[in-house]
Amino acid sequence: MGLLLSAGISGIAVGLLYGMIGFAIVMLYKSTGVANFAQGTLATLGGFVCWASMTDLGLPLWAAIVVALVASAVLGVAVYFVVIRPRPSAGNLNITVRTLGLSLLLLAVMEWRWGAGAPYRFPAIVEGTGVQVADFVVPAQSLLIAAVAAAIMGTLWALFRYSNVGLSFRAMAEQPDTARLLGLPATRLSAATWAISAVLGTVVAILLAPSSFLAPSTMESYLLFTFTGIVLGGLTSLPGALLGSVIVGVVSNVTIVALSLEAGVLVVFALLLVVMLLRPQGLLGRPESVRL
Amino acid sequence: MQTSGVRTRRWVPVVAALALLIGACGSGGDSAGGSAEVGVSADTIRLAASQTLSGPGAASCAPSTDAAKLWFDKVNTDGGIAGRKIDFEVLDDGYDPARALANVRTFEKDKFAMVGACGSATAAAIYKTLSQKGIPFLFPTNGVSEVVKPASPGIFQVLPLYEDQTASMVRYGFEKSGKGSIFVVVNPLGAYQSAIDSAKKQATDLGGTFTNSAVATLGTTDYTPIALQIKQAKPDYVVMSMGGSDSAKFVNALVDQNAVPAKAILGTTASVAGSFLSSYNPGAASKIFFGSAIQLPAGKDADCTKLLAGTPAVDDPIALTGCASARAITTAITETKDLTRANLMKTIEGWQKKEVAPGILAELSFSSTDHIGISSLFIVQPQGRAFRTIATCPYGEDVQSQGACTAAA
Amino acid sequence: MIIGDAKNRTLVPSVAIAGVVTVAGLALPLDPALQYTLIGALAWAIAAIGLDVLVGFTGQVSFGQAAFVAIGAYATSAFRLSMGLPLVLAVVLGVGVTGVIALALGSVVVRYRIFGIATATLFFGYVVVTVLTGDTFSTVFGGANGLAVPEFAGLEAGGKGYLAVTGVVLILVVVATCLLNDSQTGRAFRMVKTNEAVAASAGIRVRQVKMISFAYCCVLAAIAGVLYSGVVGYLSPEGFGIKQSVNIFAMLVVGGAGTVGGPILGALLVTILPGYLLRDGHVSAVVFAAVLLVFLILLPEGIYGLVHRWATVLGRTVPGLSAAALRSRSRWATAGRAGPRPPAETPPDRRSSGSDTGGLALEVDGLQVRFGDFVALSQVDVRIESGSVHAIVGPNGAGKTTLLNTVCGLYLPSQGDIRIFGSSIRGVKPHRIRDRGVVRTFQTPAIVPDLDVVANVKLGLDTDLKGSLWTDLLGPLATGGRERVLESRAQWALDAVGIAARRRGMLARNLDLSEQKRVELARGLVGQGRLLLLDEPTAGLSADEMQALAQTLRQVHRDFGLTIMVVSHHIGFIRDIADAMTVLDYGRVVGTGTPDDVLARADIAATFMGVETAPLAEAEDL
Amino acid sequence: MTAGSRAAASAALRISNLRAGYGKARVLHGLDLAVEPGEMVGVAGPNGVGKSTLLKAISGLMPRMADRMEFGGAPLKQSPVDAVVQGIAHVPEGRRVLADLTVEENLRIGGIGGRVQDFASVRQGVVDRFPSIVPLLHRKAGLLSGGQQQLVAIARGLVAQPRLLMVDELSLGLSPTAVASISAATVSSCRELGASLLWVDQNLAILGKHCDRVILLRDGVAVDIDPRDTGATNSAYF
Repeated sequence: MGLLLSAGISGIAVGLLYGMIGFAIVMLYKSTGVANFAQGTLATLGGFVCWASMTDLGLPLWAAIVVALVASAVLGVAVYFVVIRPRPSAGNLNITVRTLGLSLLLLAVMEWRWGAGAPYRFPAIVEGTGVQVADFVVPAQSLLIAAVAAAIMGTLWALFRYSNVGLSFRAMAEQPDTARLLGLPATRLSAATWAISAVLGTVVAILLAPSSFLAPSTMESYLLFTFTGIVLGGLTSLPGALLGSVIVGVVSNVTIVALSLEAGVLVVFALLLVVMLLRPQGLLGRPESVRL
Repeated sequence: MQTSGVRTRRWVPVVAALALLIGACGSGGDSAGGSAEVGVSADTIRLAASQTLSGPGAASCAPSTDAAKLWFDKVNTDGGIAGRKIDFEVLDDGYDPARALANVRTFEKDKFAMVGACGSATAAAIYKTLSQKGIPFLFPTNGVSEVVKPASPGIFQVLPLYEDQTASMVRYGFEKSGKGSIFVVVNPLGAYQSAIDSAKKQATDLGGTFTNSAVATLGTTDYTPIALQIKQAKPDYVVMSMGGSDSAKFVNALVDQNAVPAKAILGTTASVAGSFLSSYNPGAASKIFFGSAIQLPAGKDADCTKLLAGTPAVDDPIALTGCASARAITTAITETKDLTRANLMKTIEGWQKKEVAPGILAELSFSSTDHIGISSLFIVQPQGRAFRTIATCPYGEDVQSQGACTAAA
Repeated sequence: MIIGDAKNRTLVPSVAIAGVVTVAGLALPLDPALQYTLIGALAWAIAAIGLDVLVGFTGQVSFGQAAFVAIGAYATSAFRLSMGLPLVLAVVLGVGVTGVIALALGSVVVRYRIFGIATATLFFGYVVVTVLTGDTFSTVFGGANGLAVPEFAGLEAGGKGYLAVTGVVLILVVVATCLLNDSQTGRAFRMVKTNEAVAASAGIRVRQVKMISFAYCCVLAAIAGVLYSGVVGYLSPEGFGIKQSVNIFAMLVVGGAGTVGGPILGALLVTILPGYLLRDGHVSAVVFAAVLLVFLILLPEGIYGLVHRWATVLGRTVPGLSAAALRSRSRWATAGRAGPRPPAETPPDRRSSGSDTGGLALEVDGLQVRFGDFVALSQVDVRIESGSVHAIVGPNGAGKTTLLNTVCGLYLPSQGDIRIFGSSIRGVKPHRIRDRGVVRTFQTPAIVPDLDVVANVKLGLDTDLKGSLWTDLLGPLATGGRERVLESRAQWALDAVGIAARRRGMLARNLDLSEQKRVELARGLVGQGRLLLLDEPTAGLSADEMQALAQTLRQVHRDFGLTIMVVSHHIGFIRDIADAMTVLDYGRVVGTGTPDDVLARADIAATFMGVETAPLAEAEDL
Repeated sequence: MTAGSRAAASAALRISNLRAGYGKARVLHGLDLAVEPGEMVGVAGPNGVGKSTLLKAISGLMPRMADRMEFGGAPLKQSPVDAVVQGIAHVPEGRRVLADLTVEENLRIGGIGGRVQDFASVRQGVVDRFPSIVPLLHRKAGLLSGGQQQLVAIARGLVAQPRLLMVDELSLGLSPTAVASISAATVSSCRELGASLLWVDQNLAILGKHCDRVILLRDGVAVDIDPRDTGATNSAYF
């Protein structure tokens, strides 16, 4: 029992990471209608920029983090203008596949540039033994992850709730045409959404890299579970993405410990199918009104 | 119908363009060697490898063929082998057996021999084709027993199988720290189920116990769940057969969760890689023992050490292995009088306690029935950012015949 | 004969592409490695065509196509190796198993739009690779080390014989897919892609159609898997991961989605370029991703569309080519004319009961419809006499369209009941309601833009789609009779709404608005509709067009005794055709009766005519 | 009155030969229109004649071509963002309030895009002018009645401090009392702010009552009619 409890707690720690990536994906999906399959590689690239700033430029960790965050914001904007914005009439499916293509391109570039030495050991932002909960030692890095996740989600929530920018995002998500009519700069807002989600991704990569190491494909398996968490949570719900992701993390880790790694994958997939079948709108989503 | 003209017109140019495309591709391909043996001409010997150059495995695999290339270049600058230069082509297979097989099909018409590279799955996929066509496949890193047991014509390897290694490591651990319980963790490298079974058999044969095992895909990001299982099971030994960075992640998770076993962490040659050293948490170093095909640090005077000096690869066990294997290949070619594939195989089968890369590889012995060359396994331990050899254990096909290990000086 | 009669847009060029590639591969002395790669490309092309049926034709998505290729390949090999079954039986069983798994997964994922289907299929791909790699089935599937596949009946893996077999299978797949595309099932695919809600109310079983499409996609994947396993001779989970699924997706994007020949061209490029021409892994990965992005962003029509565009330009400038095209055109045109010409006037069968007069066509009782907290309709009662024309009027947002949507089953009422010709539609799905004779048009014409006019009208006849997939695959040989009936009825309906014969072969997107509205009406008339729901048929029409429409409606109403429920803003139009009208405001009925009586009411006149009088009884005080 | 009322100086709108439509279907073919500073102009016409298209073309929400299109002497760009900055506020047909946002948030949104310097005082000015909005400020806009939503939509347009307010179908779906009170409040607000009003409606009578000038759209071109004569014209097109 203690073992499963520990597994559950470790699952929450992983689930928070999924949740943070999920936040970025849901935010983009809500305000621009694009399911961003490049979120993982964008994040990894941010991690590599940070790493390269330390090793190639000799910057200290904190400065490298700043460089990486700024660089990913710029990259996010560039992605929006180069990959996403042209030919909006091509349709959602086309644009969704563009994100997959972008993901392949970034992955190929990272393999080329950094693949040879990968994976790289990334310095932990905090050192220390962590805290014992039940049989599980919560490493200091995981505590940091939880704190950062709480801070980011709190900030985003406040941003959406109180700031004019957040208000504009919500208006754009709800009625893009009306938002344009009211003089809200849709292009700039979309670019900003991409910047924010790229920065969020980089934050996750930097938090994750010390334990999972940094390699071009580091985020791939995370992304799959993140998308699953989002579907479980209800596609357009930010709290839903968090809830779904934590559920995925816990279910997966508990099953791995109780049965096997293989079973962990199968049980999460079964969970996905069951939720899709019984509650198509997800746990916190709104049901669709049209039935077919 | 009204618009059918537009509809039917479109296919004419499509087909024309297509015919041109196929024609252009097709004209590229015919060249036949004019010499007695495929891939050998008066001035050239063509060798090739199918290697994992892309994907998650690339980082740990590529250095072996890179180092081999360096060695062949050196041989060429020194005048080649009996006036023949070595032409070495490496194609990427992305650790995909099907692609490896496709590469072999491009090689089969004009390459003399295949140089071994990373990967049990790829080796298992291609060895039959190579064997049937009589193409030598020299020193792959392979853990699938059917590739070499029983010996297939032309397929030679230096490294012992993982299933033999796990058994040897259990034996070494029990010899050093006394018998106890073991927990086995493997990535799907080679016949991983056999690796678990043979560790289990060895442990029980020697009076120890087997608690459990776990299988984790290569590249697993989070080893915490397995560390928790081990923490619960409290084994004396953890036996692992895992890739370099996976070993590091796993060891780190054990340290983080206070789950390091009481006696030792025992690993196979797969863990002996630069990617382990760059990423492991040294907190557990004193309890880690890996089997290694090569002596570490490598002898200062060894050819390969000198060749790789000044490059990052000099500390990389995989690069050293690659260079040493290439050196063994050029040795074999040099020793073969009339250079045909069959004669090359005979040369290698004739090696007994052969020093091919002194200071790096132990002596190699082959015969017509035994195509695994190594005669002893080095036991290495990580120290900071390097490995150090702490013992040498005799190794033979028959586990029971293996003698006691001797500590290094 | 089949080709000429089917007047199929894609069959000839697509078969030509597959044929030329196969023949060129057989005739040219190819480098063994290229030949080997080419066979692989032809096998992948089959998987790509399957995916294109799902993506390009039906508008769905799957990021797990490689997993189905793997299932087909592994299942077939396992049947041969573990159970010792003969090749043919193993292939049949292997493909069948894949189909069953596809139906099981499909039944869940088709409920979803892009995001959900993409996630579930992506995850499914991961699950398949995990299971194949894992130790649970490693004795059957070989685990991570893979499985050696025995030779296929003495065919050398990379030889010409194998190339010929693969080419022939590809050509068969191309023919079947083109025939399917041009059949009633194929038309249903297109309609689902255009608009699912519209498709449902036109009587199409949307989920079933999506499942058929998904299963077809996966079965082709399985066939590709069988061929691929033979040429490679070795299976390992590594080669069927998410990356390969994306590769297959890239084949149809680069080749041209929504065509049959395109994916073949795409498969050749995607397989041969990185696999043979650019051998450096890093370079080819970067080039591949860049090519994919360039096509997605700049050339979404793919190579096929691009070549077609060039061909059109070229055809105008090069006289010889256009003369050749002209010749071929006249030939096809003759072939078309030679075919059996349907009788011009074949009205659809009427029900044995004859026209609907007497009794109630529609009874709406105490209907309430809510969307979350918003009450769109409340306490709505409507009675429509059989054979009458009943207008629903009211300001924007009054709930008129919601009422139509609820009657045709797209929305579920939260309270109340709706009875159509006496029987309740509670819990009845939209396509079943269509089967009871409820036919619907939409505010913006819900036509399928990339089908021609006649094909659009044929979609209205979708009452016996069930079980037709097999016959549809065989084409006119099996469905010729039915197609002739469809054709004649469609022509009749187009006559009825007055679409000129010369406009009927055009793609529906090229018609003007009033024609599109009439095509939609024809689609409604062509089935055995008894209750016609028209949503703003007059919006955007000129006065003349409106009069013409009114006349058409009066005529079909008279000829067939249809009951019509029409939503319109145009009071003049309504006065012209309606026997009765119901006025909605704020989701409630504020008046009902004959148009003259209702419009004479001062309060209602105020709402619609802007005459200020006493406020409505239920008017809000802001 | 309050600070909100002084800022806006009105400006003239000059349009000649305006052509616009949806895809192939052209709705406006060469329309000329002028709105003088401070003028209240009504535009009437049956459904589908291009009234909404006219407003969307002016605010740049749909593609259009014109020989001349100026506001306050400066050319109008094809962008709603610029139109708002130049001082044109567009209250779309069907209100289009942001249903998930509160009324207060809807008002704030109205102030983001425009040329507002001191949002707080502008907002206060608008709220003062529409006292019935005060009790609704913290309710979700989607849950309000149609009349209340129309009020919010117009208030949202006014907080952008427009020099020209464009209202599409103010009376649509509203009870006569609601129409009367909202119309009066809208027109008086515009007069106090010094903004011009371009008001499109099917309800010719209400336009005639409140506007300085009424234009009838027919077949995509404009015909001036006498606002006092609207009753007679009414039946002509119904």
